[in-house]
Formats: sequence, structure tokens, C-alpha cells
Amino acid sequence: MEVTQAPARAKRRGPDAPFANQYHAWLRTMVLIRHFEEKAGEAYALGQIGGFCHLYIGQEAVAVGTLAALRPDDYVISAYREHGQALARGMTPRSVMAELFGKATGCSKGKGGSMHLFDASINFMGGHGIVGGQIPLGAGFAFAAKYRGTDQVSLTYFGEAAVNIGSFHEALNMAGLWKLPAIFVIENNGYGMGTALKRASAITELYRRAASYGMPGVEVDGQDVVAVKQATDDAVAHARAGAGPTLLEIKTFRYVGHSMSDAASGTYRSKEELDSSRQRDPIVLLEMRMRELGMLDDDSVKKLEAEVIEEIADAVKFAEESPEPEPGALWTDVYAPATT
Amino acid sequence: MEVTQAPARAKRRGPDAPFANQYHAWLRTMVLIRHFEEKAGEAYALGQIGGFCHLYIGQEAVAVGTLAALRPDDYVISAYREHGQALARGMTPRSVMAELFGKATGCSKGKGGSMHLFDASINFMGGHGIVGGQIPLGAGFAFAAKYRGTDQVSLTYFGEAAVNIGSFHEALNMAGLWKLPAIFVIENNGYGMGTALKRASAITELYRRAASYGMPGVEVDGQDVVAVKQATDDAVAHARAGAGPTLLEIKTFRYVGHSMSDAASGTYRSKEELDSSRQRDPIVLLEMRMRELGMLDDDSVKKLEAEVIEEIADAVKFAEESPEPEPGALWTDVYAPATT
Amino acid sequence: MAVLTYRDALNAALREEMHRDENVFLMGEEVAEYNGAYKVSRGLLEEFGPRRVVDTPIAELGFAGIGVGAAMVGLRPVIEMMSMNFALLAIDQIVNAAAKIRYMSGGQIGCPLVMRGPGGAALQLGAQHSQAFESWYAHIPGLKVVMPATPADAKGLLKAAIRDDNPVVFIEGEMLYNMKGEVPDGEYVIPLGRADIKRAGNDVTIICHSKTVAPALNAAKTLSEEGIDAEVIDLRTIRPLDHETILASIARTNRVVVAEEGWGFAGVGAEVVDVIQREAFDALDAPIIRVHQADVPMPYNKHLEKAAKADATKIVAAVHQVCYRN
Amino acid sequence: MAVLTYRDALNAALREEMHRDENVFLMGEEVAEYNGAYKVSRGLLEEFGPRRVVDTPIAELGFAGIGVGAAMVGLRPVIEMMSMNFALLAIDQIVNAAAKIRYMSGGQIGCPLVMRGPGGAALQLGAQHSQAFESWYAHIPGLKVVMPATPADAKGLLKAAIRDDNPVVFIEGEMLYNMKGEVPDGEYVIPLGRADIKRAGNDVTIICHSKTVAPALNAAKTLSEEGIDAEVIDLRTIRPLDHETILASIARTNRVVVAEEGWGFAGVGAEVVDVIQREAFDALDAPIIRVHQADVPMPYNKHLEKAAKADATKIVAAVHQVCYRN
Ligand SMILES: Cc1ncc(C[n+]2csc(CCOP(=O)(O)OP(=O)(O)O)c2C)c(N)n1
Ligand SMILES: Cc1ncc(C[n+]2csc(CCOP(=O)(O)OP(=O)(O)O)c2C)c(N)n1
Ligand SMILES: [Mg+2]
Ligand SMILES: [Mg+2]
Repeated sequence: MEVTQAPARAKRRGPDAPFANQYHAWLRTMVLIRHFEEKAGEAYALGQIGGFCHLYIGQEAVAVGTLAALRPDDYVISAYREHGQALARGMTPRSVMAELFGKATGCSKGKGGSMHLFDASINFMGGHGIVGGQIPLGAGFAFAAKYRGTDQVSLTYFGEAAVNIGSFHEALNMAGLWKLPAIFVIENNGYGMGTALKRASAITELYRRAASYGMPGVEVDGQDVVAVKQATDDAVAHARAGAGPTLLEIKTFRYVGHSMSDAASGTYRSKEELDSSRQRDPIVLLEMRMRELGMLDDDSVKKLEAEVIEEIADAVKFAEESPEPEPGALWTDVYAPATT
Repeated sequence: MEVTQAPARAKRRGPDAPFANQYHAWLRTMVLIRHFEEKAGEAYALGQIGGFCHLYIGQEAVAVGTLAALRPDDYVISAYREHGQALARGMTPRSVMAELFGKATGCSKGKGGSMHLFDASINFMGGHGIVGGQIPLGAGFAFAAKYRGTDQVSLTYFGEAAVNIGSFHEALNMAGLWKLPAIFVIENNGYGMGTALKRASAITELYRRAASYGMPGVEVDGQDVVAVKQATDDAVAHARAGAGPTLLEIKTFRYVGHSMSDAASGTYRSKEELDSSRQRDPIVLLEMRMRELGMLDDDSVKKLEAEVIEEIADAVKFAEESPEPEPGALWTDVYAPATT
Repeated sequence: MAVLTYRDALNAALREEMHRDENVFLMGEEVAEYNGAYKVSRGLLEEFGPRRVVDTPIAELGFAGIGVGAAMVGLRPVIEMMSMNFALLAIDQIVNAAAKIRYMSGGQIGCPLVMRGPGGAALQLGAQHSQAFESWYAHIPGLKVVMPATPADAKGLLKAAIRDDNPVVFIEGEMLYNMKGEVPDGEYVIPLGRADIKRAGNDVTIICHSKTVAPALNAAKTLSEEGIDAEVIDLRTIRPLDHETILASIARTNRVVVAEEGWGFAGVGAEVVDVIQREAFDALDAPIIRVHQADVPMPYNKHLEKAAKADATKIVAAVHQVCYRN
Repeated sequence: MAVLTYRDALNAALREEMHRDENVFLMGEEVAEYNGAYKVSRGLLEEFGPRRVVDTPIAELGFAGIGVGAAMVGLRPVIEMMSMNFALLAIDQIVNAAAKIRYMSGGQIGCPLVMRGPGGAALQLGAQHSQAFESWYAHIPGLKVVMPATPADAKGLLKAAIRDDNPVVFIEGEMLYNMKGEVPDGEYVIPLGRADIKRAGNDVTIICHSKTVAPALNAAKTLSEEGIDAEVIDLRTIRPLDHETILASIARTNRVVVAEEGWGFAGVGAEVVDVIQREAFDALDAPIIRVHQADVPMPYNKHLEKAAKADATKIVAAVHQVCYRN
């Protein structure tokens, strides 16, 4: 029960060779997420979306790179900032946007909202609003996979501010102890609401915490989708081989405020810091890579943008035109339909 | 906010030089605890003590060595296996035994019992029954000391099984982050009830977990009271200097069952293992040391034993003869006497 | 019918359901190698192996969450809490995940989980180990709350709880584990949500559950010697609450005492009172009197503890009050 | 008298008490540099510095426990929970430590702590962020539970809570923070444990607290147009509950509606009903009707959410029922 692998810094740029054939798809998904989130922000401002709404802009490569490494039968779970992951996992912009609009056609029938997107058909297990609460749940999916003797893995997302809560500690210890096929992804965007990491955590190299749980800990450049994919591939292979969980610390940026009521900069981070974070935009980085490889030119970029804009517009229209839940929906789904 | 000191294994035997003048007092307290606990076990068998009762036999050097390093105005808090620490901190056998008997003269007026011994006059802050629950409280005393600008420290005891619970993680992170004057003592007796450490923790070198919290972690031989005192001295000096907390993993043995309803060996540990653990009895080790130094002979041992036996007999008599709480005591101490 | 202890009845229910359904597993502190802190899981490790009988670290929040996660993907975990007092640490997972996943997901994902263990007080365990939280769990839509008072109910209700597709909080009692009673042989499943008339009577209805059932029956015996014929209703399931059985009884007796182990303020008894006054206002000939723990943390001293607890004497006194005797 | 928002009234109470007593400090997530998630602590960091206004990691159990520890040694922490929904993670420290330390220690050690923050629902925050747990806390002896409904009460009660030598759970409301109202100038402290008659009336008593006070007053206005003169009692403190004010009112009105934000089962209203039926059985001319959240997790959709919540329309309908109108 010793540390199976020393914690590693993997800040190298990911290699093109094995992945280049997927770049188009990844780029498209990243652009889709970016546009989806921008539209969601607009719809929120118009009052079409209510409650809390946490956008994923800036972090696109994390969702896309990690989920590219999974199989359809693997499990995925996240926190409340999960639009991007839902889309990258394969949920349609229609079903996600309709959920944000609270419509009956939404993925959670309008009962979940932005923080509670679910799609059981593709093992997207939510959308959770209690910081850290999804971490034991994700370990539970891994437990179930191991119990059943399948080689499924479970991937759990959480923010860097969640590493200081008890759930993280308890779940990772059991995952390490039992060698569960789990991948724990810290999306380290530097801030938990208005609190910078160094004001919340006694150590700031979070991947090092893996050592307490006998699992590898890896630091990953979260703006480089290839590096993300590669690190996740390793973690998935490790888990499928029965070697247990991995902690990935994926470093990224949130370009926007914590939620719609929070300004992108001003209070707790400067405009300069925010601007400098934009220097390594994940979409731009992938585009540059693809142009270098001769896979992309201005025309294809324009075409992709146009397609995506069209798709998002369709999703908004769908959401607008979809019906509200029936009043009776208030009372359904509290308990299972037929119980003992 | 980096690890301030690499985790260390300190399994060397503690030196005599600075401490020898205290050996007599330490030996006496260890013998006192041993006899107290044996009598408590007997009284429990007679039905004079009820509820849960967790004895400290085998672990005496931990309480005595650590508490020898503290000042009277420092804070101490523990779990439910705290008779030994209460006595080593200076509570009288009378007040502790009377509490176990549930008498009005007990340290907690008979309302606390074995798991909830308190003596505010010497900053002995209990006796807590929820595993890990006392760890944030101990951090809270340290917070208060720092808030007030005193140089008090706070020492918190917990078992090795408590390191897997969220309270441990949350409290140690904040203590490390804020450099609180706290000393966290893992009393690693190898078992949490019937569960061996390696069946509960993904790593078994628990002092290494300190690295996650930016504090020194030190492994200590808990059967050698001198080593314990020395390691605690270092931690106290570190804390008083404003350098923050320390995690001490003090390795010891529990000679008895988890509680009175649990056999010392048989189910989860063998008789051989138990017997072999007795080879390094903390009292015998200190006696040997003192004999080597010419500080102890058979006569003085006998005299000490006789005194202690007398003192414990007096405590039992006191407890037996003490009055039950008045019936009205049921209703007092729920709220502060005079509130707004 | 075999005579079993409550403990062995639970053990039999676990064993039978684990045989019946490969998805059922037991997880908790000391459930496997130690055979359970209170030996409810005795022999199960030997029979089913460590895959299905899983010892955990002390990490209630974490392993409750692992159980909820496993249930979300179709397993049927039975999560043992060594004491329901420790389940406070896990309550976020029960309330915010288990109870809400189905609703939040628009019905896509269920949580067929049982969280079980002893609740309330035993003897002299002090303030932190002697609390009855059933009213808390019953407050939460999405949960069911079940509390058997006899070996037969323990078996039949635990089997039903494990088969139920919803999260069920199943609260036992350390002081009940040694209770003996007849348990029907073979497959025996009691539907959740139905109270049981443990003693029929006409003069007064005593509503109770779990550890107050035995004292209520004792009280009824004492009362019958005085010529008061008490009906004793054991709620068995707290949520959903069986209004029908309660109201039918009151329509006959017109007088009610509600006894429970826990504290009074917003306790289960308060809910029962509300149901009755609302649904059977005109049937009541006297105010309903409640018996419950003294409104103090549980003291260690045995005399104080006894004074704090609901018991037969207090139930008799309450019946006298509602019958305007003395 | 100045007109303040509820938010600023709380802010003033914190500021004044921090000036008054060096032992008072504020701790929680985002309370300092961010000025509070809901800006209740605006300006306090600037005024008192980071020693007394302390930002924490996301670690509710841990920092609640640190607060309890600090209180045990004589500080007077005000622990902000960004939402009372997150306080479930901390509830073990509140119930097992804060509420019991005094009793378990035989009166040696107190815990003068305030845990405060918004409870219940705001708008469309979904199931995990829209829960009212006051009945849970009020169930626990050793705690006090305070829930102001107006700016003046917010100020006066928070000051009293901070000065109280017991652990106080002080529940605010996100939907109340912007409410404006007159707040007496200067030192203004409202004793805990006293309900307030927010509107005098003779025909029916509406008992409410926190977010149901404003709808109850609206309902009373509607009812007065129909010739029903409602008395509106704001409990303000849930534990200890002010029986006297409640019973005095009912002695006059003989009819009662109890409204609360949270779920019905074993809610605060159930306790109020029990007190009334026990102490004022003969005064009641009709069963008491309760208004509370629909017995479901809170849905996100705004129409469903509205349907789930207690509001003035539902209170009016309940009054009609107890007055046998319609
Ligand atoms: C237990 C809990 N405490 C507090 C909150 C309020 N809250 C919501 S998000 C958040 C910050 C989380 O930051 P991080 O984990 O870094 O994720 P990010 O928002 O950056 O994606 C806080 C404090 C919560 N939802 N749950
Ligand atoms: C939160 C919680 N879970 C479970 C228990 C039951 N319990 C009491 S002691 C104990 C074992 C603790 O072992 P350890 O921390 O190693 O301390 P030791 O008993 O060895 O001194 C357990 C599981 C408890 N009291 N609190
Ligand atoms: Mg973050
Ligand atoms: Mg141990």
C-alpha cells in the first residue's frame, strides 16, 4: 500500500502523433462549448435562465481532453460548472439549453437546472451543487465497476477549492486503499469563487496530495487539449489495468466570473491577470497546432464557426419553444414509481 | 506555503541528559495510569462503571511524554480513550474515577462519563466520542491562542483510525494554512476497533500525510517516553515560535481490547502479536533506563507501586462513597445560567 | 415459527436478500472481519466474501457517498452506520444526494440504498451517543424511514427496505438486538408504510415506534388492570406515515398518547399530533399528550439517564392524563 | 429611525458587536476579501482587519469546529455559512459539540457561538440549495434558533445572539437581504425567545416566521378586505419557542394557521400545533391548518418552484378553511 508512482509534473506539450485525427472533432467541441456558454450568458441576462449559472469559458480543453479518453460505458460526474462536460460527453445543446431554460424537454425535465444536468443514457451522472459532494459518488461508480468486474472507469471532476473538504479526503483514501478504477480530476482554475488557491490550501501543488492516498498524482497543462488527453489516457489505462486511481491536477483558467453575479475581474483578481490568462486560450492553441500541421485554414475555421453558431441558435430556439413542465410534474420523481 | 520541513522518522532512542530529573515523576504517572486503568476495568466488571470504557494500558508513555512538554496554560483535547491523558495532565484519580462512577463529585459532575472527562481549570478540554470530532476543536484552541496573541499551544490527540475522516483533513489544512500553534498527535496503536491500519488507510506511514498540509510530520517511538517528550518539545517550540503546527505519529500498542466488550486478542489480532507488543512496555523501558542510570532499585519500585496502589484505592473509595447527582441535575447545564 | 433475536432476524434478512440479489452488498465499519460492532452481520463475510461484505475506514461521509454512487448505477447497497449518531457526518450525502437524485435528474437515476444501524440511546453512553434522529430523516421528501420494534418486523421490514427502489433509512436499536420473538419461517416481507396494531383496545390509543413499543405494551398491561383498555399502534414506518391506521383507531378511542424515544420539539410525535388534530379534530375528547426524552442532552449517570428517557411509567401517566384519571 | 436593508442591518449588528467586544470575530467562506457572498460583511475586513474577519477554505465541518473550539475557550465566533444548505456538512460539530459541551462538561465549558447564513430557498436554485432546516436545529436541546423576518429584527436579534452565551443558529434569507425597513437608531437589542405580533387581529391567528412573515401580512391585508381580521405572530425565535404569546392570541381568536417555508413533516409548524392543542385544546374552534413547502425536493423550473412554495394565496386559503369560509 505504498505510493504506486511518484507525483509527476507533466507540463510538457502533448505529442501530435497519436491524436491528430481527432483534432477536428475536439476543436469543434471546444468551439461549441465556447459558443454555447456565451449564449447561455446572454439568455441569463435576458431572464430566460434563472438560479445560479456557472460558465465554462476558458476551461474547454479540460472537458474535451479528458472525455476523449473515455469509453461510452464509463461514468462521468461533475460539480455545478458542468455545461462543458455535458456537451463534451455527447449531450445535445438542445437538451442542455432546454434544461437551463427549465423546460420539459431539458435533460432533467426542467427540474434540475444548470447545476444538475443528467443523462443516464450516456452515464453522465450530474451536476452536483455541494462542493466535493460528487467525489464520493464518483468513487461509488468505480466501486460498482469493480464489484461487477467490468473494466469501466469513473471520472470525477471538481474544482481546486474542493480539495480542502472532507469528501475529497475520505473518497480518495478509500479509492486508493481499494484500488478503485477512478480518475479524479482537479480542474484548477486558480480560484474558488473569490478565493485564490494559496489563500485556501496549505500547499498549492495539489497533485502532491495524491501521495497521501497511495496513488499517482500528475500535474497537467489544461490549456493543451493534447496534454490533457494524454494524461487522461494514462490514468484510464492504469485504472483499467486494475492498478487503481489517479489524481490529475489540470491547470486551467476561468475567463468569466464565478457565476453570473460575479464580475470576471476587479474584486479578487486584476484585469491584467485575467488578460494574461487569455494568452494561452485552449481553442487558439489547438488551432495553431492544426494550422502548423496543415489541418486547418481560415476557411475551415469560418465554416466550423458558422456550423456551431447555427447549432447553438437551434438549441436556443428549441429551448424557447419547448413547453414548460406540466404542473403535475411537481409531484413526480420524488419516489420510484412502483415500490414495495 | 510549502512543506516547512520534510517528514522525518525519529525512531532513535531519546537522550537522557536533559530529562533525567523528570524520570521519577514520569514513571510515577505511568504507573498511576496503569493501575488506575486496571482498577477501572475491575469496577466496570462489577457494574460500577457503565457505558463505553476504553482503557489506555500500553499507551502510557504517549500521554506522559507529550504532556510533559506542555505548559499549564496550553490546551489539551482528546478522544474517548482519555483517562491516561486526563491523569497525566494533572486531574486527580478521585475526580476521574468519580466521573467514571457517574458521581456528582466527578470532573464532569457525572454527566460526562468515561468518554467525556473535562477539567477547564487545567485546560483539559475533553473527552470526545465522535471519531475525529476533536481535531477541529483542537485547531480552534490554537486559533484562539493566535487570535489573542498569546504563545499558548494546543495539543490534540486522536487514534490512527481518525486520519481517514474528513475532520482530520479539513482541520490540518487550515492549521497549516494559518500556521496555527497546534500539535496533532496520532496515537497509532495499530488498530481502530478491529481494523488494522493497513486495512483502513491507503498509506501506512501516516506522518507522511503532513506533507499535504505544509507542516512537519514526525514518526515517534511511543513506547519510549523520552523520545515522545523530545519530539513534542520540538513541536511545541516550533508552534510557540509561530512556525505553525506539527503532526506527530506516535507509535504505540493497546494491550487491551478496544473497549470493555472487546477481547484483547483473538478476533482481529493474535495472542502472539499482542504478546510481542508487550516486549516493549513503556513502564519497563523507563525503569530499565533509570536502573541503568542508577536512579531506581527494587525498593524504590516497590515503594512507588505501594503509593500508587494506595492512591488508586483511595480514588475508588472516594468514587464509591460520593453522592449521585441530585435529580435536578438533569435539567441544569443545558444552557448558560443567565442569558440575554 | 422460529424464535429469533432481533439481531438474528436482521442477519437472516441480510443473508436472504444477498442470496436473492447479487447486487445487494453490505458496507460499513467492522461489518466484515469483526462480524459487526453489534454482530448483526455475523457470518456474512464467511458466506459472501469480502467483495460483498466490505469493511470501511472511519469515513461516514465518504462511504455513505460511495454507497449512494453505487446505488445510482444499479447496485443495492446496505450501508451500516455503527451508530446513527455517527451518521450525522454522512447526512449531506443522504439528504443532498440520495434523497434528491431521482428528482433532480428528472426521474432518470434512482438510489436503491438502505442506510441502517442502531439509533437512539443504549445504556449510559452519554450525550454524543444517545440521540434519536428519526424526525430529521422523516422531514425529508425522497427518503423512507423504517424503525422495527420486534424481531419479526425487523426481518420483514429489512427485506422490504432492501427491495425498495428508494433510499431507506432503517433505524434499529442497540437495546433491541437481544430481544427475542417469533419470526415467520421462509420468505417474509412486510410492506413499508403500514403501521401495526400491536395490541387492540378501545379506550385510548398509544402511538409508538421502535424502543417505545415494549414500554407501551407494558403500560397497556398496567392500564388494563385499572380497567383502561389501550390500543397500541406501532408505526413501524415513519415516512410514509400510515394515517389510515392511526385515524381508524382514534375514531374508536377518542384519546391519544404518542410516545417516542427522541426529543419532543418537532419530533415524530409532533407530526402525528398534527395529522390527528387536522384529520380527526372532532373525534378527540382530550388533548393529545406526548411522551419523549427530556429536553436535555443525555446524561451519563444512570439515574439521570433513566429520568430522561421515555418509559412505561411515563406512558401510564400520560394515559391517565388523556383519560382524565387522577 | 434609519431605513436599512436587512443586509445592512445585519452588517451594522456585526460591526457594532465587533466594536463592543474584542472577542467577537467573523469567519467563513468569502466573508473578508469578497465582502461576503451576499455582502452581509461588506467593509468589515477593511475596518477590522484579517485577524477578525477570516476567509476560510471550503471546509464547513472544519471551520465550524474551529469556531466551536474558539468559543470553548472564550472567544465569540460568528461563523458564516454561505448557505445553511452547506451547514449539513458541519452539523456534527453543531449538534455533537456546540450543543453538548456545556452539559457533558458538567457546566464547565460553554460555547458562545453564532452560526449564521441564509436558509431556505431563493429563486430557482434547485433541490440542493433550497432547504429550510430550522426544525432540525430546533429539535436539539442546547441550541437556540433565531430567524428574523425584518431589518429591525435582524439587527436586534443578531446583537442578542452574539451576546448570548449559548450556541445560536441564526438563519437569514437570501430573499430577505434586500428588504428595507426602519431600524431603531443606536443600541438596539431584542431579547431572544420572544415572538412579535406583527399585526394585531381578532378573528384568526397566523403564526409564521422568516420568509413567511411578509406573505402572511399580505394575506392578512387580503383577508381584512373580506372582513376577516387576522393576527400575525412572527415567532422570531424558534427555540426557545414563545408559548405565551401564541396562547394569548389563540385565547382570543380560537382559529390558527401556521405557515413556514420548510417541509411539513415534523416541521416547526408541527411543534406549534402540538403546543396549541395541548395548552389550548378547548380554545380551538377548528383544526389548525398548516402551510408549508410541497413535500418534494425543490424543482428548478420557476412555475413548479412557485407551486412548491408557501405564499400569501395559500395562507389565505388556509385561513378560509379554519374560518369555515367557502
Ligand atoms: C459545501 C459547499 N460549500 C460552499 C459552496 C458555495 N460554493 C459554490 S462554488 C464555490 C467555489 C468552488 O470553487 P472550485 O472548487 O475551485 O470550483 P470552480 O467554481 O472554480 O469551478 C463555493 C464556495 C457550496 N456549493 N458547497
Ligand atoms: C465518527 C465515528 N465513527 C465511528 C465511531 C465508532 N468508533 C469508536 S472508536 C472507533 C475506533 C477508533 O480507532 P482509533 O482512532 O485508532 O483510536 P483507538 O480506539 O485505537 O484509540 C470507532 C470506529 C465513532 N465513535 N465515531
Ligand atoms: Mg476553482
Ligand atoms: Mg487505534
